[in-house]
Amino acid sequence: MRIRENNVEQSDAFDETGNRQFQRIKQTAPAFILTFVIAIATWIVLSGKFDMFHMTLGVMSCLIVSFFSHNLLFYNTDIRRLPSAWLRFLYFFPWLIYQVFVANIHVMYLVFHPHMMDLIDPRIIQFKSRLKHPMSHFIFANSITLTPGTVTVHVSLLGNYSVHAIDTLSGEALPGDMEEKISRILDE
Amino acid sequence: MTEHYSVLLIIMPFLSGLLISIFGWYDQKKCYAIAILCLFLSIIISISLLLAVMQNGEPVQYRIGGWAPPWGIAYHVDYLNGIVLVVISLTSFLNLAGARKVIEKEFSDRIGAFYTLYILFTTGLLGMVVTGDAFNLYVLLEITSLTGYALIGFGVNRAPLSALNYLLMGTIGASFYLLGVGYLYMGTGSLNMADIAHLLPAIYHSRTVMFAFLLILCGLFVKMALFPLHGWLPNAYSDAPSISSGLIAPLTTKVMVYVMIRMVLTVFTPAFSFSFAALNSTMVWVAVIGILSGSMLALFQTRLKRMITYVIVTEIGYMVGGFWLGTRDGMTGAILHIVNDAMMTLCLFLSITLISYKIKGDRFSDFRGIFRKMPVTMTAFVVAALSIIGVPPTCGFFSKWYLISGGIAAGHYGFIAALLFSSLVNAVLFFRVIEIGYFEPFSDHGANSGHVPEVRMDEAPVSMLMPLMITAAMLIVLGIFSGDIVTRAIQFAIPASII
Amino acid sequence: MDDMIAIILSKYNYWTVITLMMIGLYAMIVKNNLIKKIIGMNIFQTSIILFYVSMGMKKDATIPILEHHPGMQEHVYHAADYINPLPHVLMLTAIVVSVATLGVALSLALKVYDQYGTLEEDEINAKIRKASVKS
Amino acid sequence: MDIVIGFLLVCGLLFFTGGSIGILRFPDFYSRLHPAGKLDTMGLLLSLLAMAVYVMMDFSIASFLTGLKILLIVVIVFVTSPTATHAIVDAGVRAGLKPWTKEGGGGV
Amino acid sequence: MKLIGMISIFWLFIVLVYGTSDFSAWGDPESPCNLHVSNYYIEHAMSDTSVPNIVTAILADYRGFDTMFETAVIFSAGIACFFLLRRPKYDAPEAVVFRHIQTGITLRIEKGGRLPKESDEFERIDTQWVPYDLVIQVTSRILVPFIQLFALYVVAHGHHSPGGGFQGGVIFGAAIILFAVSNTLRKTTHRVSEKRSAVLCAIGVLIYAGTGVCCLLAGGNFLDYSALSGLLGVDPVTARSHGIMMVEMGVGLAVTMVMIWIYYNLSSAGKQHEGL
Amino acid sequence: MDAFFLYSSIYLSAVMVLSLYRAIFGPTVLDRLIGVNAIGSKTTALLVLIGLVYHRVDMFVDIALAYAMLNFIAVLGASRYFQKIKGLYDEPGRR
Amino acid sequence: MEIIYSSKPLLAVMTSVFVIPILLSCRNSNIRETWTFIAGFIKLLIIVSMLPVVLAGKQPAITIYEVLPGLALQFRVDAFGLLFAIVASFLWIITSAYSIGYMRGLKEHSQTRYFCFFALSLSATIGVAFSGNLLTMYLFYEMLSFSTYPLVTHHQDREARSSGRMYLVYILGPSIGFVLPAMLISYHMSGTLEFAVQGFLPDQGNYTGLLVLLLLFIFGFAKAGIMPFHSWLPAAMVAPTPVSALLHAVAVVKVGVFCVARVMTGVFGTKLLASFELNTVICWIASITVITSSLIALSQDGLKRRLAFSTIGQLSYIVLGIALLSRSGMEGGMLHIAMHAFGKITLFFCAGAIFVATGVKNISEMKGIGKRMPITMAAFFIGSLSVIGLPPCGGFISKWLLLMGTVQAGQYVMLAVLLTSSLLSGAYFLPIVYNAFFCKPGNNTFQGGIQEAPAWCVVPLSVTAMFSILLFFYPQPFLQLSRVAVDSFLGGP
Amino acid sequence: MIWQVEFIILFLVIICGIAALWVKDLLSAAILFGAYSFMMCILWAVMGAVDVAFTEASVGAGVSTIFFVAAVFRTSRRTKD
Repeated sequence: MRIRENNVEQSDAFDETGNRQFQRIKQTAPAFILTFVIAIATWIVLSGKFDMFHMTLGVMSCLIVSFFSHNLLFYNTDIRRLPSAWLRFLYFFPWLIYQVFVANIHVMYLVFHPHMMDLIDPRIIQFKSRLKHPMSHFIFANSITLTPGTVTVHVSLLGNYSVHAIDTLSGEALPGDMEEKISRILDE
Repeated sequence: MTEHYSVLLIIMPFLSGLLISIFGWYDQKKCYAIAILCLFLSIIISISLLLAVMQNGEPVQYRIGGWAPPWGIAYHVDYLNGIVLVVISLTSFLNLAGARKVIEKEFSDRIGAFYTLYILFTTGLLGMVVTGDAFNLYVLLEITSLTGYALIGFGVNRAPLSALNYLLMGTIGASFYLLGVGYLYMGTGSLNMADIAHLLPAIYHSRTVMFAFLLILCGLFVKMALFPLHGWLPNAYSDAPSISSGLIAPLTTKVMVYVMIRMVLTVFTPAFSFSFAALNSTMVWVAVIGILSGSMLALFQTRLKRMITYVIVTEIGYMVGGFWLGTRDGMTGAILHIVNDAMMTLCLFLSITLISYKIKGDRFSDFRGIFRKMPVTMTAFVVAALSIIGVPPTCGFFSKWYLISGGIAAGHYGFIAALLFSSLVNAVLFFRVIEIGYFEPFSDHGANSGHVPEVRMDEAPVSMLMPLMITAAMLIVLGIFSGDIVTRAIQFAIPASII
Repeated sequence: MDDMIAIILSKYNYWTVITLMMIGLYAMIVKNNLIKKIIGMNIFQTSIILFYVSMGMKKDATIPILEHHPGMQEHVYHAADYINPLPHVLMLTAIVVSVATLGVALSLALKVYDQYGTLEEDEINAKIRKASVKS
Repeated sequence: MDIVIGFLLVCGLLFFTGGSIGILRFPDFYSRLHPAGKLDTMGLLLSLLAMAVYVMMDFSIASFLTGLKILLIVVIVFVTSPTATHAIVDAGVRAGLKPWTKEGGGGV
Repeated sequence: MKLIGMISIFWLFIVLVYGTSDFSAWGDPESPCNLHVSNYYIEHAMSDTSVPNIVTAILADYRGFDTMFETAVIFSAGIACFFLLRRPKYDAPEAVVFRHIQTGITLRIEKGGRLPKESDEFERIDTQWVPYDLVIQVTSRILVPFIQLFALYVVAHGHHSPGGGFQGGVIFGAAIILFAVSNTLRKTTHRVSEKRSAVLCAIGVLIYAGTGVCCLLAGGNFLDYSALSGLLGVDPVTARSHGIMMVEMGVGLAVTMVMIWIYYNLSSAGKQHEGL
Repeated sequence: MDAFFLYSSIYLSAVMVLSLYRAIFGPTVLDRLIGVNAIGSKTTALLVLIGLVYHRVDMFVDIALAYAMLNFIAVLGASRYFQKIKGLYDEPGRR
Repeated sequence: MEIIYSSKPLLAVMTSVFVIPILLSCRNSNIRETWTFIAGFIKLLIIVSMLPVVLAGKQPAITIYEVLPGLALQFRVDAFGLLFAIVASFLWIITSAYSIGYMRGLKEHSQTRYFCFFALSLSATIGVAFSGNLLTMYLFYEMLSFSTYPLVTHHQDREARSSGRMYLVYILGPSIGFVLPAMLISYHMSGTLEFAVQGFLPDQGNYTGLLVLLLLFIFGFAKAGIMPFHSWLPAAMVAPTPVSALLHAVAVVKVGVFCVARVMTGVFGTKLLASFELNTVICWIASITVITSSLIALSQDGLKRRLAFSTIGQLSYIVLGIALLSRSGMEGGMLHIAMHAFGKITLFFCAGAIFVATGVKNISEMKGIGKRMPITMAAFFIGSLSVIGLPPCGGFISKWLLLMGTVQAGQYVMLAVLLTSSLLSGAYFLPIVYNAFFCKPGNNTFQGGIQEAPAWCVVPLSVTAMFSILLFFYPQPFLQLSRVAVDSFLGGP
Repeated sequence: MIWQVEFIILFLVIICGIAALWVKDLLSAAILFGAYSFMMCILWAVMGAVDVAFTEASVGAGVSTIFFVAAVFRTSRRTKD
């Protein structure tokens, strides 16, 4: 089963010198620890058992997860700025929920309206956002999907959005208020 | 360690299969050594198990996990499966022993995977035979099947398609078996074979038991390719790589026949199977039809491997029919034929492996002058052919002897006629091949001076010839010692209630 | 009439099992497309799983995880309170087997497609016939 | 408290119903995504919230954690659902589905 | 064919329905299958193994042998897929396409050109153009660790709640498959290479079988975990519980890796070059 | 409260029929995908409801959680198909 | 009947098997053939050494191995078997000599294979002769069938192929289809297969069942050439002449007849046959074969074919003689095995010699050949006299006894049949001799000096011719053996 | 056990199964087969077989659908029946 890899071979960590490895550890350590903390918190919620045996298992599991995916959860992220970003996100969240609720009422209204076909006027609108960070793009796109009458169709790397709007009214509001708030979260 | 033999028999190949799959990624050379070593050990273990059974006169029991049988899974080795165990490990070993070069040629980039599949296949078969738990049997059956599909699917031509068909049919069969076990469980609440047999007499009249019986038989028939359900077999076996079909063809169907015997004799007990369900004569007639049509279909084939697959279908008819005759001789014949047929088929497929190592194609016309090219191989082939035809002193004769005498005892002359007919057809079939190999290329001119263009002798390497010759010799040795096999082992495998 | 209803109510589960089984079997026998056959195979296997699970069903019983409180070690468990766990165990195995079979079946189907460029059985057979005529 | 739970659950079911009917009624694939993406998420949110509250009512650590777990489902759904919607709509665009418009008709 | 199929199926249906007539009613607690063996399990599982989840107790202990072979089945499925599909030698692609992630510019490098190192800046993309979908990638990045954690939780808590090695393993595998689906197969194989997955799944099964062999060596029967009590320094019942845990871990590892392995081979038709 | 949960679960499973209609008769594959996604979210709720009816919700929550996660993966995988293969209907000649 | 343990029968059977590896490994043809001779002589010596023992009324026997419970591979030498074995092994040596001449003369291919299978079939023949039970007999019978197949098809051309096919179908078909079930049925009826003096079948039984069983046996041993199953014999004439001599005069056909006779005496027993009058049925079948085959022989032009049909008729004499169940008849039948063997082998040798020397196969082309090959044709004359049954040849004695037997049994129809057939055989043999010596060849083919076949050919045929005459004057060993055998079969003098 | 729910789901399961086989597009068939698995999962949860339901949820909803899609992706979506 000796498989000849046709892929472009990557130079793995093996041929790096010890020093560079140390550098790498230093770079990844905060992400690792943070992932571990989050994982432990989640574990406690999931597990609900606090005896020695299960906690040991939990720590082991969390180590495995952090080992495997510390560079997934925090990718290209400045970790020092994270806590404040989360706080601001918490501030943003109720507003989002409210928007979602409004959006749902709106769609419910459409759904149960006997002359629904007259009310809707679907179209795809496009605009450019000034957001930069992938995370904020992600939050923005998902928020658009959840809020009134709009679904994100595509987000390009440079911030070009195309959005499907169910009627003209909901499309007009974009990018608008929400972009402001999101950019404030991640401090851009 | 001796008391753990029955479980070691399964665990040792299993572990070595896993080890092979790991070694396959690092050092391919070790794979063959491990595989052959573990198969050899399993021969030793299975023989010593059989001897232990013979010495003690009672089954060897083993409790896995230390749980008593109805709660846990128990292993159970008695005369019947002792014999089959030896056959399986021997066949598997002989087939692999000389095949290293073929394997390296055919599976050059996946040798480790091949050996792993091979060993796991054998493990599954051994486990199926040795287990005393109806559901455990299903799991092991699936291991066997899955590895078998893979081994077949890597063949030539339409092998993937055949393997897929086999997979579908095999799944139907296994699922029917599973459903039947479910019915049994519903009726009795147990999965252990002995326990079921103990609980069953109280509910013989129930339709649930009857349907369980029918479903299990149905599933097994699909798996063993009894005639109307044989559709998957010829394609699958003939398209498979010859080394795989050399493993699968001798063993799968025979082990399924064993499972049928085990189910009917041990689980449902003869009392139910032969008098309550009263399927005997129906089953024998089905077998008769199977024998006849298998032989007829074999006549129309123009490829050797395909022809042999139909012969296998016929042989299944022998065993099923002989078993369902319900007489002692018939059952003896069926069980003896499991042993003999495995060896015969192995010998045929081994010689085909050797032939295909040297000659491309397996149409009859490709075999011209093969007697001069590979005399030793063809001698073994002829021995196997004679054995399948049923010529003494090869082993095929003796099982046929018992089968026919079972038929006489049961007064079932249709079965006898079918057996004889198929023997004749087998003679025609094999002599057709032998004729081509022997006569052609023949010279039409100068009949007496007989100048046959000389074909250079070109035998397969000795390492491959050795197992073949051992197998061919086994055919004769088994034949001569079949009396011993019957008196020392098989007759104890059949319950005393059957006359 | 009441008897009929009683019978239906006590057996409808099994009848569904048989219906599903027949659907799967029909697909495996009749359908022309290999992937469809594989789907049929999976339906067939699930129906058997359903059979086992409904077999182990008990009225007024709870799931087979013991209500276990660390304080009371010497609690006696009544079998009637818990659904029969054995069929579940068996069916876990069966599901695993079915997913394994699915994997192998799909890879075989891939190989077939690689060879013939189609998944329809009749087209494949036609191609095989054409190839055998040619040679 | 029961009333609150009941109300939340009924609301959730209502949203679910709306989602299902919306999927049926809307004219094309893109507009169907609106109820599917929003109403189902909302329905799930509300009904799971109701259940979480119900579970947390007789308070113990175990039940509290169970409630949290239910809420964890909500969180996960909140992350995945818009993404799934987005993925589907993206697939639709790439597959070449023309959106239905009032003027041009079109769509499927 | 259709008609014949329909008729025979219908006939079989009638026969099988007739066969159900002797069944005990659905949900009947007094039916034979609910009385004989299973009652023993329900009543003794706790005292025998101290595992409240009876299903886990039966699965890994009473019928642990079944489960070992169940793992073997899934392992052999992985091997079978590899054996059937893997095509290590295929024609090298004409050109290799790279994308500069920040700008989205694609670079096409013909045969023989110098390849940039794959990094945060450059990403190799498939011959068929793969969109860089920001939303999906970020979601998967967020989700994958949690799914993995959940999978491990499921493995670890098989004793007390539904789940166990197999379910956890599948979920863990699914997490990695999610990563592969949202990113590229190539990126995934850099994290979990094929060789690693193959070897690990064999090791997973070996853990299971090895536990059994340990029991054998410790003087008990095969898979009789209580024989390990001396080794672990606990009483036999707890030893059984720990034995079950070990076994579940083995199953989890094996199943995870097999799922990944099968996915690799299926989604790339054995080339493991570009996936779904 | 039990009865309430029971009826809610019955209602929810009835509502599923509507989504199933879209899943079966949806003109395009993506419509089916929407339908199945909707079924998935309802199933998640239904599982927890069943847990409540059984009074063992802590056991069922795990399933629901796993369900929510894996449903996403399935939908993502199915939609991923279209990101690589263009065209709503089958494109010949791809291996 | 005293049974003594002796390993001689086994040795006799195995001698030629042991020699096969030596033959296979020998590259030099002289060494190879020397080994053949040595083996043949050793075998003959072993067999002859049992003669006094058997004549003293003892039976050397050996049980090799019990293959099935109650059924052993077993050898037992009785007078009948020994008679046959002596004839076979003796003639074998001569045939070997002849075949050396023949094969070398024609420069045949694959001579090693030829000698190997030659030896193998000799073993099988002796095995049949010495077998102590039906199973052993069946085993060696089948072994003989398969080992003669390569001999029959030695030429490997299309004709050989088709006749080889025919040979197999006719031999193998009935043996599997008829003998095997018959054997099993009789095993089921009596629980043993060991030949007994008065048969091992139980005395009671219904007529139809026994008749069917008997017919199964008789037609099953198709090597005996009873009429519907005779066609393989003429077809097998494509074989090299030594082989056909062996096939048609000694081994194969005689094995068939021997088996039939064994079945009649050892399985059924004379009493059972007589009590159900089953022998009459056989008599009729045999007599039909006798007459028909003689008539067919008249119309054949190919010399070997004519000989073949003659053989079919002569074989039925033996069956007929034994089926008469009268003392002289049985003696005559048994003796005829030997007498006919010597006569017929001479004839075949002559045919082969003619072919080697001149390449002629048909009788019509043989006019005047006597002048050119006097020794051969003289031997031919002696041989035909023996086969017709005229003095001073061995054939006369056996035929005389046969005629006596019919009178003793009161079967006058059979007497007529025998006489008619003798006349007919005179009619198809004597013209050949007449033509050979007294006619002028049509187109001057055989003018010129004497050109006999090589000495390796001529010497054996003269030896057999001499023996034919010698047996008229000194039939003692065979006559005594047949007397002993008949004594035991009929239960004392 | 909640037989009312179960009754409805059994019905849906059959419909899903038939639909998965009836639909003339393999990708749709794969998706509908996913739906079939969802239904089965509920069914088992309703019947109290939590472990089986869990397994089905993880296998049927996640892995096996992905496998199907991958297989369809590597072959073709076309089907005649």
